Amino acid sequence: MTVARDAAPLREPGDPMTGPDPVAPAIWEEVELTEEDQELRKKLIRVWGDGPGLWGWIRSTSHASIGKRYVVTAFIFFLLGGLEAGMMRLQLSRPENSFLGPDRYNQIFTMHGTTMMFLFAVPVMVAMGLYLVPLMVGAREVAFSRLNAYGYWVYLIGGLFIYTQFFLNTGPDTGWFAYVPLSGPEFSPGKRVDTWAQMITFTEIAALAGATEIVITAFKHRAPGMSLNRIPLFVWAMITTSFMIIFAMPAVATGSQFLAADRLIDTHFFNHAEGGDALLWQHLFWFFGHPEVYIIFMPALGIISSIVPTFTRRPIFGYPVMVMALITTGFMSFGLWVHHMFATPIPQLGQSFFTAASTMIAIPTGVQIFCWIATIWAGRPRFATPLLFVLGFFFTFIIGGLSGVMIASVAFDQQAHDTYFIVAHLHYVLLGGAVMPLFGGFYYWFPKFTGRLMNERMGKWNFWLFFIGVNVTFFPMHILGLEGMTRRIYTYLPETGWGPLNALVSGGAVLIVASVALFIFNFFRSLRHGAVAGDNPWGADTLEWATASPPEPYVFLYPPVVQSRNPLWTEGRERPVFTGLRTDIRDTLVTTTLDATPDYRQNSPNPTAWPFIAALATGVMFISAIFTAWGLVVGSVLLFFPLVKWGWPDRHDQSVRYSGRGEIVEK
Amino acid sequence: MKRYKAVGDVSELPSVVFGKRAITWWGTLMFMFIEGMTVAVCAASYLYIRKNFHDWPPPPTPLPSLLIPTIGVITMLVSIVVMRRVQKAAEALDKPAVTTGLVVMALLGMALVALRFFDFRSLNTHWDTDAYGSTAWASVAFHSTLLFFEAIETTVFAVLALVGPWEMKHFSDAEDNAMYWYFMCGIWIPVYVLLFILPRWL
Amino acid sequence: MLHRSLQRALVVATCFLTACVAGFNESALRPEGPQAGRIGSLWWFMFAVAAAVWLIVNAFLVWAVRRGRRRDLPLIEPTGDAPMKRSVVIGTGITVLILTVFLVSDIATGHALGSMPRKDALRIEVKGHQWWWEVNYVDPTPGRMVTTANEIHIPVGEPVQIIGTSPDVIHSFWIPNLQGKKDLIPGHTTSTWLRADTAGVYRGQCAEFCGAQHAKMIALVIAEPRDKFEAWYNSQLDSAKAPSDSVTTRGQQVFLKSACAVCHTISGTRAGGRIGPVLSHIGSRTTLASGWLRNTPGNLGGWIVDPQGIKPGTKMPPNNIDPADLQALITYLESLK
Amino acid sequence: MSKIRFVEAITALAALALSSCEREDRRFREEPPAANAASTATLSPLQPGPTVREVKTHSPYQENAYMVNEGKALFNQMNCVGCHANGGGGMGPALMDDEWIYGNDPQQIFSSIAQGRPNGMPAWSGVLSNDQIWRLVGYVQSMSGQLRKDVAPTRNDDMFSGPSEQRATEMKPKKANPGPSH
Repeated sequence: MTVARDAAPLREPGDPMTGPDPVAPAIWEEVELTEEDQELRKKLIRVWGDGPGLWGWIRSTSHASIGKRYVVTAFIFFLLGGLEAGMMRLQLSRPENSFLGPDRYNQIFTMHGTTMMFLFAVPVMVAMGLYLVPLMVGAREVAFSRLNAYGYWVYLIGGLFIYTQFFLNTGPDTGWFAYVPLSGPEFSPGKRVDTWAQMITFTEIAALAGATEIVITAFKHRAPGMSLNRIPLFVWAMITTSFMIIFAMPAVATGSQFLAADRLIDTHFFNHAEGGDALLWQHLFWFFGHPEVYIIFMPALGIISSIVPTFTRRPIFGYPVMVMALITTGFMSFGLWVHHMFATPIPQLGQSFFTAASTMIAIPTGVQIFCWIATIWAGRPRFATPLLFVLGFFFTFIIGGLSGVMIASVAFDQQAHDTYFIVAHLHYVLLGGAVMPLFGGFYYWFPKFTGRLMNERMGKWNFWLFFIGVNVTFFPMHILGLEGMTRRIYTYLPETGWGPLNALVSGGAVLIVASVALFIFNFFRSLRHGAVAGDNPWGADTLEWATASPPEPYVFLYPPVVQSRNPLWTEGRERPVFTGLRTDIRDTLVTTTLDATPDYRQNSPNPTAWPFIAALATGVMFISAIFTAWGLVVGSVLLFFPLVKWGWPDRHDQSVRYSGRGEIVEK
Repeated sequence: MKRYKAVGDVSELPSVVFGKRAITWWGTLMFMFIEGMTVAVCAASYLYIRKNFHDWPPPPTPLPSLLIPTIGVITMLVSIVVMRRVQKAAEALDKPAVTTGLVVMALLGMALVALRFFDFRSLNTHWDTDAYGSTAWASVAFHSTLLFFEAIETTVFAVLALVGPWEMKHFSDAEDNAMYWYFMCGIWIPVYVLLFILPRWL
Repeated sequence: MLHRSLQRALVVATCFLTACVAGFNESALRPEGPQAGRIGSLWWFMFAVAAAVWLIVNAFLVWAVRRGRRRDLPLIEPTGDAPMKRSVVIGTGITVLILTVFLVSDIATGHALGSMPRKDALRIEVKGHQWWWEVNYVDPTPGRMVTTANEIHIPVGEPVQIIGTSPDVIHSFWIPNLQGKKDLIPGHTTSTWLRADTAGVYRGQCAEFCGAQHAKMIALVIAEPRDKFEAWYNSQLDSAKAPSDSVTTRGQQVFLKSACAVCHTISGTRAGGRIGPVLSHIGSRTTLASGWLRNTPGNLGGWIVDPQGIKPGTKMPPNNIDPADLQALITYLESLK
Repeated sequence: MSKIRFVEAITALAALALSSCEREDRRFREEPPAANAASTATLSPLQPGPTVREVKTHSPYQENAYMVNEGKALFNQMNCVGCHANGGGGMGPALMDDEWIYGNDPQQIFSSIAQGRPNGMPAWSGVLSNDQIWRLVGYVQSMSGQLRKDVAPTRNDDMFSGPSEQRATEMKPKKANPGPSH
């Protein structure tokens, strides 16, 4: 565990920070393993390691492997979604352009929205959570590791499915919101919308699986001593997000099944002539759709709350208020969905209620912003790339937040709704509010993921290109929207006067492309040539930095004990741990929900291919179901065996057996 | 260099616990939230559609029949009593009682699945008749997936108890299975009231 | 008034930014009616406050960052509380205050927008089709109902009620200079009010994605003085002009014999199709293809022959008409003033 | 052996993929196919002289879901419903059963629509383009379940009049039997 420490960018020669720190003298030091520790390490690697080769890769249920795969897959979808955005910008760069026809354009903008929301933003946040939450709470593994693997495979199959269909000209073309009746049976013949509806089912299952694991890992697998008021804010953000996923996603999953049924077996959920209602779809979709935005945004807040203390050298200011703000936002986000429907006939009183809720949700976010500024004010900021992205977040996200407060107004929204003003708003919120912190988080945790640091110089270029690109691309869209440019149009007349600004917008998009390209280059280069990071290159305070970079398969040699909110800053020269977990099986420690006192030992299951096979069966079931209802029956039968095998006791592991006479036999 | 300092030992902790100490209990709870939301969304859609009709059920659809669904509900209530005994037996680590109980529950589960097919018929409408039929069928259908899943899971547990390598943790799992069974039955009762009884007054 | 002049300056600035070609009146920032006016004021108010908030918050951020560059601060210390707590509480208080002011001004604006309805106002039913607007002027006397398409004439200075319906998918009716948008939803009837205070042609696009040609679904509102409006209205009540010479007679025959009459209506003739827009007075309209083309003989000919080239996916099929017939047909249609 | 299997599997997959391309294609601006279709149609194999071997002609849109759906829209817009109801028949013959008076071959259906038939079926060739008639042919085929399920249309947002074309069971056509039976 020797480390080239000079490479750590925070510790330039001559910097006062390299000197002894009176409060945390041992912040840069790593743990020296004794002979005994080395023995244990070897044993645990054998027990916790993924098997070798492709088969081992498929069987793996390790949260770190799955988490990394998840992040990379989501990032590939981000690139595809970006490619689609680029094609749209090319088409719109001048009036009456003929680069794309309406049919192609509509598929592309639908795929862009669908990809970014369902295949990138939510999965990437869940993936970050799945990788980091166990590390941050001091656990060796997520609560249900096989479910974790299953969730990833289902997500991958769903994503591959919709993209295969897209390349076969069967990409959905009715928008990521798929409003009926346009997406209904009469106006969308063929299988395009069915593909979309079923992709929803895939990604919902994956997100729900991820959310369940994150909640239970954070509730039950915390390190001893990590009582509720010591949980890192990122973990709080992921807990809140996961609960939002659990309560929001069923609405759209059910809605998309209604849509599929309308299209396949002649049900009438949305057929007004038989008593159905087009607005029912909008309610179901936005009851999910608005929390969805916060599902993407809240983990980003958690990332910021991780980066700010590390780079300002101060514990976050107002921790209890920050936690309350997250939880309040989570609750409130379920009371705003109707603000997407202000142009539909909704009773006046209802409108006022939803306006009030949509306006007031800005308060908890405002409080968090003030607390971060206070932390920065008290601290000593270091302008490494992660912090730059966070500062960029402030400048851009606040614009998006403020335009959000504006469009919470019913009156103003009736002008702005479904125009480029909204496009500007949502990209400011999602790119400024979620993607910038995500990039920051990526630079921040890259050393933990890979053991090497990303290049700082390129990181700064990456940031500035992105920052300028986002503003040049999206700020003019506010004006375009107010000047009457509606969303989702594939072309426009020169007389509208929208040409010059659209050209500028497309130019800005080029900067974003350059920035992302640079990021990819930096990623691959740093993977091989980056400076070796060591356990804790940034001198951060949370438990993930107490593991090796990248973490060993067993993650923590011993369950760590937490004595403060910033364990690595207060531990001194001795890292307190618990001993006594078994070394021959995948033993994990479960603690009580409130105080995190050790409660029992849970055996984490061994790697297995059954989740993968179950995911394949799930894929067969859902994909064939869009061609025939019998697909559901056949799929369920196919699914039965892998599911039973998945949960059936492992014959290699009979260490804890019941004798049959009311007593336990432990080997 | 730092070093590890052992401040406690966990080797004496149990490896199987019951109730909300267990992570499977929490897993079951999360699934209950998810499935509960799904059924709630179906019920909400049913009520939302109500405003588009003068009469409920819309003529000429007759009122839903009560006989079979009511038998189903009574069977569920009985099954809850049986399941309660399974749960107690599991907590007492009484393997023979758990086995018998699970076998009875598996049979009850299959009976409920069979009755469920007649529940659909008792709606006296079809999914493609009108939006009333669609939402009513959807509510029953989504709950049926819970019922099928739970019946199959209980059967698999019964088989495991009869032939499989029964481990300690399965007592805890059987207890969580009981909890999910209560939920599955408990959430059916409002659906039953909504679909089969309320149309008489709505 | 400072507020007004600032507003003017901003309008000029935005016009400059959009390189105002001045082709169309289509902007929420240049209101020509009371509703758009109220919303415009609300917007400028919120914009000003938001800009101030953005500047102040980021000024604090910059200050906080600069303070941290001081090297005399200890490396790691527990975050001190006292001064920051006060700032955060004050900041939160100001946030709540601003949001409440926004909320109140929104409700006030909403109230003002809702206070316009008048019983005897002109009522116009707008039906969104894929991808054109059917416009029916509702009149208690059946003989005085007027049906037209895509171009809505209204009298200046009078409130008009727009009743929105849709026979196919959801569309949204929006004339930015006059009023916010309202969705047209199958199975629902929606209503909105607008009033134009200046004569002029106001353009708006369908604002809810409605399929392949969502981009080419444009409505024009033509606001004109009462007398001009009356004249237009009465001319629309007349049957279509009968052909007056041999060319237009031939054009009419072509129309009636070919596929045109299956989908389009020309009053006073056998042509009674209800699938496409009514053409009884097509010559008096300024645009074709739901506002995408200027109404010129050349465009009309192109549209008849190759609608799928101009608006791929539109319901109108291509028509294989020989050149002389086509010429006659164009002349006939353009004569229907 | 396994190599051949592999090739077969790939070919099958490719065919599936291509069929989905065809199904989803939206050729808004295509030249009407088989422009002279009507004139070469054979009404029935029962003709003087040697028996004509039945050759199934290809309906250009029978694998294109969009065009078949457009045919359905035309079927309603042109008021075909007035006589044929929603396929159940009324003044005109039923279209969703297995009886084909003038033949079930796409070419024959085309002729029936284009040229009209005795006892009330008007000729549509002057009113509809060949392209539009072919769309109608595709739709008429779907009513008796002759098209693939993923191509046939589903219900409209209208009063429901029975299972949609996608759920129609395939009717094996009886031998064509021209005559004034109706």
